[in-house]
Amino acid sequence: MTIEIFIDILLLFMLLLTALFIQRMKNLFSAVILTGIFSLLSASLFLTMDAVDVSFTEASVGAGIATLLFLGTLAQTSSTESRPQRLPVMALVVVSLTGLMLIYGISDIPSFGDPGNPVQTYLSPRFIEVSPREIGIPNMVTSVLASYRGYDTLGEVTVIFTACVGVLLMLGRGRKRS
Amino acid sequence: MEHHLILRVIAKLMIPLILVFALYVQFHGEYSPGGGFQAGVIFAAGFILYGLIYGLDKVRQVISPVTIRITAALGVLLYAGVGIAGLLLGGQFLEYNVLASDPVHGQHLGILLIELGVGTTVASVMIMFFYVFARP
Amino acid sequence: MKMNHEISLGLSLLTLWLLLSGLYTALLVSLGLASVVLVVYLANRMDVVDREGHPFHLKLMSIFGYWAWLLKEIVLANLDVSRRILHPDLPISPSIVRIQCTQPDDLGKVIYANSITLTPGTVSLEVDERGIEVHALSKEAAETLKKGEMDRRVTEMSTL
Amino acid sequence: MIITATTIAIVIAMAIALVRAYLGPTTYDRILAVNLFGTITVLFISMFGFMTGRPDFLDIALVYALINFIATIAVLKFFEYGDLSPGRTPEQERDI
Amino acid sequence: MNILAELLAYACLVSGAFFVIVGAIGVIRMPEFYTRLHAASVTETLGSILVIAGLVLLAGFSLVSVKLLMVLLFILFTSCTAVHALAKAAIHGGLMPETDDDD
Repeated sequence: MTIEIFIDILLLFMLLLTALFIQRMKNLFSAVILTGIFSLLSASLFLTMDAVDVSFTEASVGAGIATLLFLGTLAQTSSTESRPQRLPVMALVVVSLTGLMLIYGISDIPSFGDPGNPVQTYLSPRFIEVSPREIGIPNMVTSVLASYRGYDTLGEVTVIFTACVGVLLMLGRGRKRS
Repeated sequence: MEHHLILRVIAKLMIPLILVFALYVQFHGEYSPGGGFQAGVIFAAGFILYGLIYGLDKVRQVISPVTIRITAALGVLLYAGVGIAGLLLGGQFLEYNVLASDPVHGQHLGILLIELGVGTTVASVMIMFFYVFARP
Repeated sequence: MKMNHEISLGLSLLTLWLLLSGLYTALLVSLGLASVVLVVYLANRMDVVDREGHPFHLKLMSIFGYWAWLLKEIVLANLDVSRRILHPDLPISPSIVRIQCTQPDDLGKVIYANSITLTPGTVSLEVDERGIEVHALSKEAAETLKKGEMDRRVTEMSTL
Repeated sequence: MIITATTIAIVIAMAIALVRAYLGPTTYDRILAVNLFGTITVLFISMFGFMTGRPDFLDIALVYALINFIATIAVLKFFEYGDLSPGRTPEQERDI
Repeated sequence: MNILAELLAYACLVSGAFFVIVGAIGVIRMPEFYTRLHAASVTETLGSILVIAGLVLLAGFSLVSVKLLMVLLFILFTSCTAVHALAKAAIHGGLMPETDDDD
């Protein structure tokens, strides 16, 4: 299985490089184009980590609509990055502090695939053991999302619907001609 | 759009395939990766392709913005309605076991219906986003 | 005439569903039927069900014959382009040529233009009534295209 | 063994395409690189599914193969009209 | 499995990987945008044809093979459309191809 880890590392490295490229791009149009590569890479990474459903979502959203929404936004604004008025020192401090705190937080998170992880010791075995009998469908991700955590998913759908309402309220009316 | 001959013809070929594939993803969420959310986005992608090539006016004739608003709400209502149906049939909110005589069948039916609700809402919202963002 | 296209589109979409699904329970097959009906209805509203969108008027056998010939051309062109890529001197001589196309309808022109693009070494830039504008990687690729064998084969296939 | 080697070769091809995406120089070169990257990703997903013995990954490959070109067409429209809606009319200024 | 089919499959995979990489190298080596299009189509045609053919031979006669063939068909259909759209966008955007002659 070492070879899969090797591929994982290669993909993650490319993901990092792409993120740096995107950050360096002054032309926002090029940055949008490069997010396409970022999306493709993250889908591949999710796949190598066996998260097929997440990968599927990333694939459909990344290829289907993300680039389009970015382009639509660019069409309504400008496509080059404007220079900041002054050096944003305060923002840099805040971002660095938050980053440090997050990195500190990571040290407590169980590592990927750790069998001693609380989720792996009682929750997952229960789903794996009981869900075929209780729900009886092969894809366990669907049974967790749609049945055990149906409230969550209802909340997510409501969020999407609310986003639609918000976008309509902001951009839905015909714009005045200038 | 006479000068986009190739795009026009290829779009005619591809759009029905994309739509059928989206519905396949929608209804096979229980067996293979996928489900309502992914299906909704792919379904919307079919419409977006049509809108890009044939123009916004044409796609608005196929599905009018008013219809889109109604279907977006209908999806959420379908989801919540399944929950309410569970309440009325003597279970708890979003309990699917009581939807049919056999609990496993009830679960199947419930999951199928709520995935349909998710798919409807997501597809409508994505098409709506396209309508809003594609305008000058 | 339109009815024929709808039925044929529906049948091919149903075949696609069955091949994708691989599960033949009553529920899934009926859902598949419902999906196909919905898609045909939508495609009809979009006005994409016609001779171009669903070309069942082409002779099935001649399509496969053409594909076999095209595959051979693609392999040859690929070998040529790969040789040029790996050659240390990069022996390319790009040019733009306009070639005639003799196809009677739009669909034939599209098949021709896409075949040109599929063959490495040539990319179709613009298709209009005067012909197809092609960007060629090398003089040889342009010459091969000018001889017009591909044109003849596509025309043969798209006229009954 | 050979499947693994092929998969790694495909990942290396991804890296090479990434270089072109970064170098540019024009935006079209970047789009071309993204397009190429997409095709290579489809191949990678199919290969990886075989490598790990899970051919149900193919659905993801199908998604990419079906809808990855929409972005390119959107870019074409963007360059032609400056926005995503061809053939705009004053009528479109109305409420959505 | 038939040993001959397996050998053929491996041959397809190896040569497919070769052409995928050659196409990518071409995209790096070619001097300008329009010539890079040709290099990219090496990956998109022969590279993917050979890789998918190898996988089909390994999968044998099953629904997996059918899906693989669908993937290949859609790649071929959409990639040539995308390449055409891209070339057209470039012409439209005013990027003129360099040519050796002016006819």
